[in-house]
Amino acid sequence: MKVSSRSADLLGRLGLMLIVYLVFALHLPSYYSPAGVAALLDSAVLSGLVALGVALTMIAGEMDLSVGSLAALAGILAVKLFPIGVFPSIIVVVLVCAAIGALQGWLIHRIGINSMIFTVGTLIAFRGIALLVSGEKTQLVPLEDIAATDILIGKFGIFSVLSLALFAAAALIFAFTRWTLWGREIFAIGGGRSESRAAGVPIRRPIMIAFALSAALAGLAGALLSLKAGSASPLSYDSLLLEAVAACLIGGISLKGGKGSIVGVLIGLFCIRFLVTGIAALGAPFWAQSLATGLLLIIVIVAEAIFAAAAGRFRLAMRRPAPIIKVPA
Amino acid sequence: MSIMTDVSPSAARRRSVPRFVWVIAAIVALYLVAGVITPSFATFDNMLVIVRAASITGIVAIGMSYVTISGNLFALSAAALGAFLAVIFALAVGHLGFAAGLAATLLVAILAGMAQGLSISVVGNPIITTLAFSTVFRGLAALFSGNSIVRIDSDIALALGTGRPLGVPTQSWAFIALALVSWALIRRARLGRLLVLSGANPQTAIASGLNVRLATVVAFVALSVGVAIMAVFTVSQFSQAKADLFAGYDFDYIAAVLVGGIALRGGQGSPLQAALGAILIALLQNFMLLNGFTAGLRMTVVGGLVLLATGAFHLLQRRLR
Amino acid sequence: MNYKMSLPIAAVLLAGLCASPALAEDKGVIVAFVPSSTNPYIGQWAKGAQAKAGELGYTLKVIENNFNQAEQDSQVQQQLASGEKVAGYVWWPFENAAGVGSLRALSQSGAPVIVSNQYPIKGTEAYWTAYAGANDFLSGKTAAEILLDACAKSGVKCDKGAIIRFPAGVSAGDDRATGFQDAVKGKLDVLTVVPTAGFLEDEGYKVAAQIIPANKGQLTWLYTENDSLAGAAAQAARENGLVPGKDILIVGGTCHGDSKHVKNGEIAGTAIQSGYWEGWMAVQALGKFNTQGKVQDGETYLADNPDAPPADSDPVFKYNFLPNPAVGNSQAAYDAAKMWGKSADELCNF
Amino acid sequence: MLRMTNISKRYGATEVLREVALEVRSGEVMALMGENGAGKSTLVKILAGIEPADAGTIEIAGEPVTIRSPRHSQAAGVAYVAQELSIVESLSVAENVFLGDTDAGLFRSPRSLSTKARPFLLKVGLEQVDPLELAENLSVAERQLVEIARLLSRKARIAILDEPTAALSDAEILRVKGAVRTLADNGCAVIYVTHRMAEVFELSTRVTVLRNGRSFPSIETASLTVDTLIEHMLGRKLEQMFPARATRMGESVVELDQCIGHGLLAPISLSVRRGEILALAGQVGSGANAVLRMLAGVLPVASGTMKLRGAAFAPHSIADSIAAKVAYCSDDRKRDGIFAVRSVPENLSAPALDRVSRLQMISPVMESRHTRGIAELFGIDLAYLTRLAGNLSGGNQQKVALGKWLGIEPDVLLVEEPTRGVDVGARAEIYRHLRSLAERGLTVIFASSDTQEVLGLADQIATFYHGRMVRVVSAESSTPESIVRDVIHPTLAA
Repeated sequence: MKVSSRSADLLGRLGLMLIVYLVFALHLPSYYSPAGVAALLDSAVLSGLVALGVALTMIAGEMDLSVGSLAALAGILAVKLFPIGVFPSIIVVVLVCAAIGALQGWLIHRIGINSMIFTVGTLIAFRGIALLVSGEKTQLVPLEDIAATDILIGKFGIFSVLSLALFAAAALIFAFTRWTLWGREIFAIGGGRSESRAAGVPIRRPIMIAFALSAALAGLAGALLSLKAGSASPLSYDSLLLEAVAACLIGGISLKGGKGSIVGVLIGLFCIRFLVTGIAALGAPFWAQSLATGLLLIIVIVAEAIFAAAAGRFRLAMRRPAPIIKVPA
Repeated sequence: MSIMTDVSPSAARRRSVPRFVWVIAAIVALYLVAGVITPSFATFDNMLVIVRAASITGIVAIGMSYVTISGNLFALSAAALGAFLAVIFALAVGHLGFAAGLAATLLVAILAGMAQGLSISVVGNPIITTLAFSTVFRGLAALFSGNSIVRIDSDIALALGTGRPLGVPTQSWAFIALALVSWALIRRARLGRLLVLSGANPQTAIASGLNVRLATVVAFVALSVGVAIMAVFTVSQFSQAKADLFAGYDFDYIAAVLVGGIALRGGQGSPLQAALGAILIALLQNFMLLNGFTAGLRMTVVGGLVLLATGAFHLLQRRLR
Repeated sequence: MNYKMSLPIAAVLLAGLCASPALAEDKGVIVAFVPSSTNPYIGQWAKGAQAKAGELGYTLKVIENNFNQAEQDSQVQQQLASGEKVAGYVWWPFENAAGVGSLRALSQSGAPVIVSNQYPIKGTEAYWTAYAGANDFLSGKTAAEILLDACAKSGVKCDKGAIIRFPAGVSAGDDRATGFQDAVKGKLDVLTVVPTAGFLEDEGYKVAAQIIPANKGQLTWLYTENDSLAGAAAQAARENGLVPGKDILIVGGTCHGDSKHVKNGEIAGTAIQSGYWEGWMAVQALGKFNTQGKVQDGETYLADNPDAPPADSDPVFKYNFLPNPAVGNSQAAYDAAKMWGKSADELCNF
Repeated sequence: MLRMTNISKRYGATEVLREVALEVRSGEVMALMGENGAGKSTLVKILAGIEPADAGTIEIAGEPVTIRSPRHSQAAGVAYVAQELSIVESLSVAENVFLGDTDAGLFRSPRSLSTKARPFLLKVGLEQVDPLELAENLSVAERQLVEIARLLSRKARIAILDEPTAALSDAEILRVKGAVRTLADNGCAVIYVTHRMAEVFELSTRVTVLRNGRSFPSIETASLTVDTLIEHMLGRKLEQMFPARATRMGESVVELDQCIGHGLLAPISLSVRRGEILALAGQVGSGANAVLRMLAGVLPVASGTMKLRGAAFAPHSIADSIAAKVAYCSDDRKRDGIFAVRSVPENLSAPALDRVSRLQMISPVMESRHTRGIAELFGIDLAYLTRLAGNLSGGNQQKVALGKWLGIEPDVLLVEEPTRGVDVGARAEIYRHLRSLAERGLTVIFASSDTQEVLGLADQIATFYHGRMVRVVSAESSTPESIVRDVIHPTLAA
């Protein structure tokens, strides 16, 4: 019965996404042409990959704010490593980022510090390191070698290599969180830290895994996008966090941890992409995009909080045992 | 189970080394070291320069400290709100004159603070909520400014923005005065006490009949007023406002609060610490600037300092618990 | 979240959409990709482009990305996918180098592509029709000339000085600094190049207020990459007991800020760099190409005629640069200064 | 199977366990008995790896083991059902059954987990529950049974059940008993902590009694009667720590008429007079606390009416009850009793900020007078006034948590477990102060599971068992045995 109510929740979100889609599809032919859909999918890759990682840390009851800076750093590293080849470079960068994330998770667990506080520090520091590593200059793939990166813009119907990477990552994360012990542990510690500990869940492992995956995905996003563009700027991706977080929240990842699904993240992601892309494509000024994104997010989280509070009261009322009027012996 | 949190007397005594002493010690140490390395650093003039550099960030950091002390971590909307309020101030001064402009700005600031405070008391996650609000404020700033520079022509504003009574810039006077007033308010005002207690333990506060929701709203109104003061000073100094003002400043404010050692679990610390944190960072920035550190290195060092300070203060606190 | 919630959200969205204007078509649509009109210079650019497009009978659609190259790339794809027939594209990348892929995609659509504001990267010539916009090297060079001129005139000894530049990693800042340094090589001594954290007064002040007292007695000149920063630097200098224009010469070189510092002589002089005309000329170049059908090799600086804008019948070159007419630092000079029929006041104080 | 020797543990200045020994054989059910605060929970938490022991050794199957975390404990073959639930609400029932179980394999699908979980759910009588259901939709009793299912799913050599039946109904208790028997029959050593006599006699083979943090050699259950067991638990302590009873009482102040709220199964009617101290005696889950919470405005009154000073009283929040001069002190001092990181004076003035401030500013003079007044009334050492509340001993923290309410000059003081985690000396002081306040006209209602305290402090005693009020008796006519009988085994009451 609860399974169906969970899917009802997802259906509601899907409905919201479709409404946003339809509203813009009425005005924009590119919303239903194959090339347009492909472009929409491509536009979701960057924030989508990052949102998957942010979702994991949020599910674990933590929060990784450093993803934007890390993606920028990853982009710089990927372009610097370009001479070893496109895919080796991506793999090395993702591994390095995963290691950084694991270390971050380990420290957060070891010190026992609030991860939002800790990652504010790393958010500043990673950006600084990106500037340092790049010598404060945009890093370029040599123009004569740029053809090597064409492999990243290959197309298969409405899918490109990049959007396939997004969906592959989403599928893997989905499988990981649903069907593996380690993935379920992330849900467990987010839903009840002390309960999980008492039940024997090793808290450190899921925290490290969540942060390692979050960093790896941010690294993958930064590396892919930078190599595709053939250049990386140390200042890029600073508004990434907002969109990733918005995708998670609209997709139903709970701010309190333990709840949410990867399918929801994808729904939230496209909801926000349809909105942002649509408003920009209509030629509306920036403030319209900004206001629409912010208001949508505020409405969603406030409504969700109110709804959750009401549901909690309802459950409490239901749980109250029926009074048995009987004078005890 | 029974809960005993007795602490050995020696620990209780160590507890009495307040955190701001550590920050002051760090400021003095850095000042001395930097003075030895860079002779031009340890001059009275440069000290004034550092306080001036700390002022604008510090004014907002003081407001941010209210948020932290009330148990709401911090806000990511201060910079965007600053741009919005700057535009509002410039528009209102242009149409209504300085006094009315100031009043209108404060009014909008208070409303913005209330909206955020109420939302946060419902949602419960201040960081995400203010992240969403920041895009709204930035959008409103662009909308109201019509994407152009809003200029003002007000002698009072100019005097406020560029005056130097007794050789010290008005911004620094305001910074110092605000730090002291905020400190007094936190210590002595009833609302200040409400804020502290709500941050120290919201459950106990509710059980004691205190209005924790009000505390959150008050904290965000205080932050918004700090932001308004910053916006008014900045607009006055340069006689203009733009929608892209203060972009990227949020982390400066937060860094000041963190480096000042205000406990993030709330209920401890004072606005003075945020002020000291702002001065420490300004000192460090000044030293690095004068020694030609690159921007990347400067940012890395500040990030490292934030990590070091939060980690160290956190461990210090945990050991004492 | 539940179904009920979706309804009000949808209502809000619909209301927003209904307000958006329907696009009228006549000579065709020009699509311009720009970072964000939150920046007033870009706002001016859009106004100028809009004006010229209207005059030529085009409809202009401006797509903003909020300083996010990845976003701009996806907007380009989206635009291309719409299958819309356009009269041409105007391309102002946020990250010049990173945008090359999108530029190439635009060029493959067959419509003419005019690059504006960001000097194109060498080797990408095949991807764009013409460049029409400012020249940041020129801007730095003009600033250097104004400064050297002021040094000669004022009799102030000019040797050591500092450059306050745009944030680290911003390419326009690199170009202006290079242009300036090339022009003063052997004539002036650059003590330090300090990047700010932003483009506006408050950031300029923050840096200048620390640099000036630290190098007191040494600094004889300051180059800040625009007049916003220069005005703030002048303020900082005055607060440190230096009289700008006498004890220290400050030059910004692009009139983008508060003109009072130029008018009262605090800034050694400026040059009109007009966002309005830059947008205007980008659209004009596109219009020229559409009527003339060809581009001439080489580069040209459009004539800085004070009274009339360049004619639509002029040929379009591969590189068309916006002139940067210098303006003297007095009220009279400022009042007299005009470019293409608009006064300096109109063009610089937006 | 299990041998724990010389286990000691202290929290700060308070010794909770002192050289405790416990021995359990395979296939037996060892009942662990003792009054609240005797140290039972601490002992089993040490074994489960949730709390570290200060000293002592643990041997399992003859081999010494080190247990520092729940993981160690699990690895050693110990499974634990906690008094506080360890069910993660956002996971499914099946996942909760296998939570923390690494033997179930790295890969798991909801389907396979649910198939695997079903037999265990069946054993605890949860056959009607869908294993894929989220745990948040389960009742408290069902969650408790899921925990027991988890315990069954582990191939444990030693099983600990810490008051597993506190929140369960009789039918559910039957299932738990069945599950415990299965465990023991399969050769598991079971440690069963409970307050319910019936379960002890039905299930256990032996009983180990803890008293004031010390253990006594185990006794064969067969050789015990209810009376002798109660005697063992209470010991022969005749402490002169209680003040004299009320000399005079006024009119009725608080009246409950057929009130029912969450946690109560039958309506409650009570009347308490001015200057009276009423004890609500009962174990965890007995419903005694529910009465206090209804009066404090924390728990809504589902039906029935309450009266305060003769007028209808229906508080909706704590602020309402404070305004009506009713003060409430919960049993979780750390959570909502004190501001650990703030100073003692700030704690003491928290509920009465109006009384220490003028024109919205707090007056240090008034605050100092206020706090000194309370300190004197409640015997708080003036030297502590400069300390942080969190740095005080448990006893002094409790004095602060209680004493702060004097600032609002309450008519009624509601206290849950007034001396939980408080050492003996401070206890006597707290009793004395409560009594002297009652003499001045304060009405005190406290809930307690400590028989001595109930008997020594109260004028009237209302006993609670399993969501129902058993009876109201005067303290003078009661004995420890009669009270214990009422709260843990009312059917045997004479």
